[in-house]
Amino acid sequence: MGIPSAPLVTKAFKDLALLNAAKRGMPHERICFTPHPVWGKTPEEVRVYVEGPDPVTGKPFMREVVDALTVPLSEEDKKVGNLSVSVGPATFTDTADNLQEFYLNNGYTDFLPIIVPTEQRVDQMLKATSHHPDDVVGKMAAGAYPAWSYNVRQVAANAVMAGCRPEYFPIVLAIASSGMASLFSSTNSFAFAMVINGPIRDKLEFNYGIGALGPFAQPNATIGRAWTILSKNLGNGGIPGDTYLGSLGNNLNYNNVVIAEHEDASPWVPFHVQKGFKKEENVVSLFRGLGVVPGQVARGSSANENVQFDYQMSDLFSTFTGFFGALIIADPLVAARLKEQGYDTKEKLIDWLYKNTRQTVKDYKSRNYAYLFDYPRALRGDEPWATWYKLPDDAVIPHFPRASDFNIVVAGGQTNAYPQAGNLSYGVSVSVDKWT
Amino acid sequence: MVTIAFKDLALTNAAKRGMPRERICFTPHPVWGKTDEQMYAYLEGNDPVSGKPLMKEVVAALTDPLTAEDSKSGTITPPVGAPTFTGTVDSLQQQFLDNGMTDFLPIILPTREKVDAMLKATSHEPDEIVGKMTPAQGAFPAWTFTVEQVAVNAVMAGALPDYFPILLAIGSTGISALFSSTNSLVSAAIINGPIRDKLQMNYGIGAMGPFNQANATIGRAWTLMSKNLDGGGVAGETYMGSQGNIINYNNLVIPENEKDSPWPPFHVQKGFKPDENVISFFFGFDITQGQGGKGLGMKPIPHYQEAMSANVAPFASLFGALFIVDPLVAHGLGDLGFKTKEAIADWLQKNTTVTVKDVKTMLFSGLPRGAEAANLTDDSIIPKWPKADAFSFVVCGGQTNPYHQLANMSYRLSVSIDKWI
Amino acid sequence: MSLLGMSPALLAGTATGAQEQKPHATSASSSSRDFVAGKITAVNPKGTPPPIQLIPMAPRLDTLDGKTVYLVDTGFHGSDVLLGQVQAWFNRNMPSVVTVFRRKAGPYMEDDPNLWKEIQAKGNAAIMAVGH
Amino acid sequence: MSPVALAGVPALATSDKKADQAKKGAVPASGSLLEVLNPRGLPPPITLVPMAKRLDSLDGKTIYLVSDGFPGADTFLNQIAIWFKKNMPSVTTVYRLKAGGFADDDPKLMAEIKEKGNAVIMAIGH
Repeated sequence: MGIPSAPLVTKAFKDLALLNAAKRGMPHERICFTPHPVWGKTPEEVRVYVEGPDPVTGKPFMREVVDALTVPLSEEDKKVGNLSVSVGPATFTDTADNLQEFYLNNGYTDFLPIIVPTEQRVDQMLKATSHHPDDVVGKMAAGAYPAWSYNVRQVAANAVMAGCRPEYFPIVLAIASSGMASLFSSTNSFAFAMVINGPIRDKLEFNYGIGALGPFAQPNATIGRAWTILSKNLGNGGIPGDTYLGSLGNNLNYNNVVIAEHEDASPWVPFHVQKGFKKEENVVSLFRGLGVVPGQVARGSSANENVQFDYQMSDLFSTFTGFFGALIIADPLVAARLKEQGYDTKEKLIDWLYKNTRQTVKDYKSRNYAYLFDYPRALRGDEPWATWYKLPDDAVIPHFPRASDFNIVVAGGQTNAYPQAGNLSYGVSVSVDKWT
Repeated sequence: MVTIAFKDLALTNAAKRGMPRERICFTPHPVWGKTDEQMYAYLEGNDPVSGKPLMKEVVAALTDPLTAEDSKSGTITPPVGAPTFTGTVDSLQQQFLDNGMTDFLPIILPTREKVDAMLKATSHEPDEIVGKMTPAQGAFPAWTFTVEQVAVNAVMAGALPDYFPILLAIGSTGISALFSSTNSLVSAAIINGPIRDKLQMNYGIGAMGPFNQANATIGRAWTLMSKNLDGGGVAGETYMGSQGNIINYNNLVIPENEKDSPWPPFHVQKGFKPDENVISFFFGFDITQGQGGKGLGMKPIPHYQEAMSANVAPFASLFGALFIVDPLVAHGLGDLGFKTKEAIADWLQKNTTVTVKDVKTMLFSGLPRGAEAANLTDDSIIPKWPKADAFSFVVCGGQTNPYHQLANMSYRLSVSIDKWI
Repeated sequence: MSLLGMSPALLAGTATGAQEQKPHATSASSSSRDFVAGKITAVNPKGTPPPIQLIPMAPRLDTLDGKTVYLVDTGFHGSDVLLGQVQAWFNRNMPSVVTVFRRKAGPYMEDDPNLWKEIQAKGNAAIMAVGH
Repeated sequence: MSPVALAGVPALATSDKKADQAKKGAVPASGSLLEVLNPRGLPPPITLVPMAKRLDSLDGKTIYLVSDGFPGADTFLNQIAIWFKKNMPSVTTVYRLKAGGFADDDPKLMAEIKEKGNAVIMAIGH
């Protein structure tokens, strides 16, 4: 801005704030710290913070704020130029056991065993794509820092580590090319999901039947895991306290939710076709949000012939945040029943869900994410939030801002008519074929 | 008569229970949600497995004379393969994967040397029987397993020898992390006591994520044990969850953040001493995050209790509600007047209500029985759970945000880890 | 950089230039490699971080007396309460300072160019509250 | 059914195509042989149960239709009762819901069937 500024940061974010300032080129930024948290404190409690010392330096907080704006800059503070950052040598040499330990201790892994990415194994992986090992694949910023870039060889090393077979490599490249990380710097513990479509599901023997989301098939397991490992190594993510801040963490971050759509058993158009791809194209679609929950417990699920899957899903979604969308993962039995009920297209079901999943303005405003994300958009005049914030408390509004916040995929082994649903938003679909 | 979805299960189960030639007749799947007319059409049609008229087959099953094979008695012992395998690093990695002995992710190969190092971390003999496990009580016979067999799985998961007593404690309970049901259920383990710090477990930022070797490998070893020690986790046979669950890879391993919690630790609530090392088990439907709920955005103080009550609306009362709360939430609840776990559990039990009409539409929720039930009408409002002990609380997290997560899970039991050192 | 005790390697997110911690023997010839005792060579899985461009800090004011200080709420919970107390502190202790409270429009991760323009035009300094 | 399948081991041989591919792609570093331990537990022996003697005919017999409690089983068995009424009217059908969870035994019901019934049709699945 060119005018002096003083950032006030709560102590929980000390390391983050210092590192972030440094990584963004201002290593001497004058940051003033208050005790953590300020959320949930009364004005009287916060006044004690303001009158008290900075918990990092021990100096009076407000004197520090004034000093930050008025003490003249040193020569160091005024410096311009470039700092280059090292990630170590291109290869490491040691015994297999020592390398296994070395990769783990250096934070290159998810703390589970890897296949050590020897040059030979990486070369095998590289043979599965026509792209040159030095081609730049993309850029990724898993933390709140400038993005890192990476080439085909670097992606291959991560794919080997995750346990991927070379045939899986084009999917991993497609994911990497999206620049979307599966670890995200937020105090929320976000979760990520991918939907796989096209003939590659059968070619690679993805599991979209019994136990589709569980530990029962190599492509589902290793491709999901590769996304997290590459988000750490290529996107600089996943360092707790620095590039990862989720207070509680999320078990889904190990392998991410990998959903190969059961296209043959679905009465509906496959997901990638909805997104404009041809049926025979191989496509990976990425999602982000809070997590996945079972649907068979909600209202409408009762054990009679009138199981109301539409009503059941709507009930489930009432506990979701509308900030993220709703991804329905329907067992083929659920999809077939919904079709019998008259939902012969995904769009018809989405339309019903959008219109019938509703909330009062009062409930909406009491949601944390409404204040955090939607209210500032309303301030800017973005719709529908600007209108929603002008409505009276007892007005009834849709739970999700747009019908396009709903997505539906079909997966499962038809042992029971149960759906799952993710509080997840669609991000992007990427062609896998481009990376073969 | 079995619906075709359970064909493999029914055939192998009959065989495993000693009747390999049982005459099973199959109908199309599902029968749930079909009309009378649709079902009668099934009966008039063919068995989808044999292609023969279904009811003719039913009658024949009851009336065709038995063959000598059908009448056989005696015992057979199912083989589990050689005690050791020999190969190259790559071929063994592949062999374990192809034989269904992994979670389809890379393992540490369990060499004699590595297994012996694991065995040194316990005073128990390698051939001591640790326990019995089955993918589902009643449905499959339980297998037994030794200390050494647990050690082999521990090595495979990437666990360090220091973690081994925890894995033995898990094994001793016989709880499978891959319970077979058409529901895709999940398991959780709460770790308490000084061992959390000794093993440098992560109960701070990212506690439940991929950021710590002990958290990651202990959870993963549980799943490998659940596959290898009881023949579980074979999709379509000993695992029937229609959609599966991603939590089953590493399970929920939650070391409690005892030092930042204003409440007594979980194991102390269960009668253990603070310095004892204890693992406590939960089981049920999945886990979700609570910060999207109503009430958390209230100014200036978040109404944690209202958010929690709203969060559990779609939960099944068959299982309880396990809240994993950041220390900031625990302190925040204290500011709101909920000084103990019991106080918040009590409030939630009284204020989380449903109508009888709604309960009737929920597959895994039940209505009160006995005298209480007599005066209820569809419009009656009742507590979702009849007792406050349905609610459990564990403190975990790095205090970057006052958030909680919640699981539709029930407490099962707590066992001592120290016994297995 | 040294003030913060940060090495460029740390900034890259690696624990340290790890090969310094543990000496690694040079690569053995592939024909003599033995799995248990022998050495193998493995590829570094890290991506390529961009160089960091140093940004000079804006010149400081001689004094805040009579100046206009913008208090910017980034939208995290509690920031408004904190800045309210900062404003109260100025009123009590440095009454000549004019404070202007603004909530940044758009979610916290997005810029608000209109507000930055306003501060540049009308303000002398800014205090931003980040965190909650 | 081979006993191998009973142990839940799909195949203990490594002759399938993936293993061959793995061998081809094996790196020199992993050329030497390694011996590793089997992670499997000890399954109990299976005691063979001889099947009960079959009936000569269902005519005039009583058949218990037993629901294990899964959703849909009751409606389904009702249709079976209707089928017998239409097609084999001399058969008496008796519908019973097994007490307890689906995995639990119901000894009382089993005793009743032994005493009063000639055959059983159980519906499993949903």
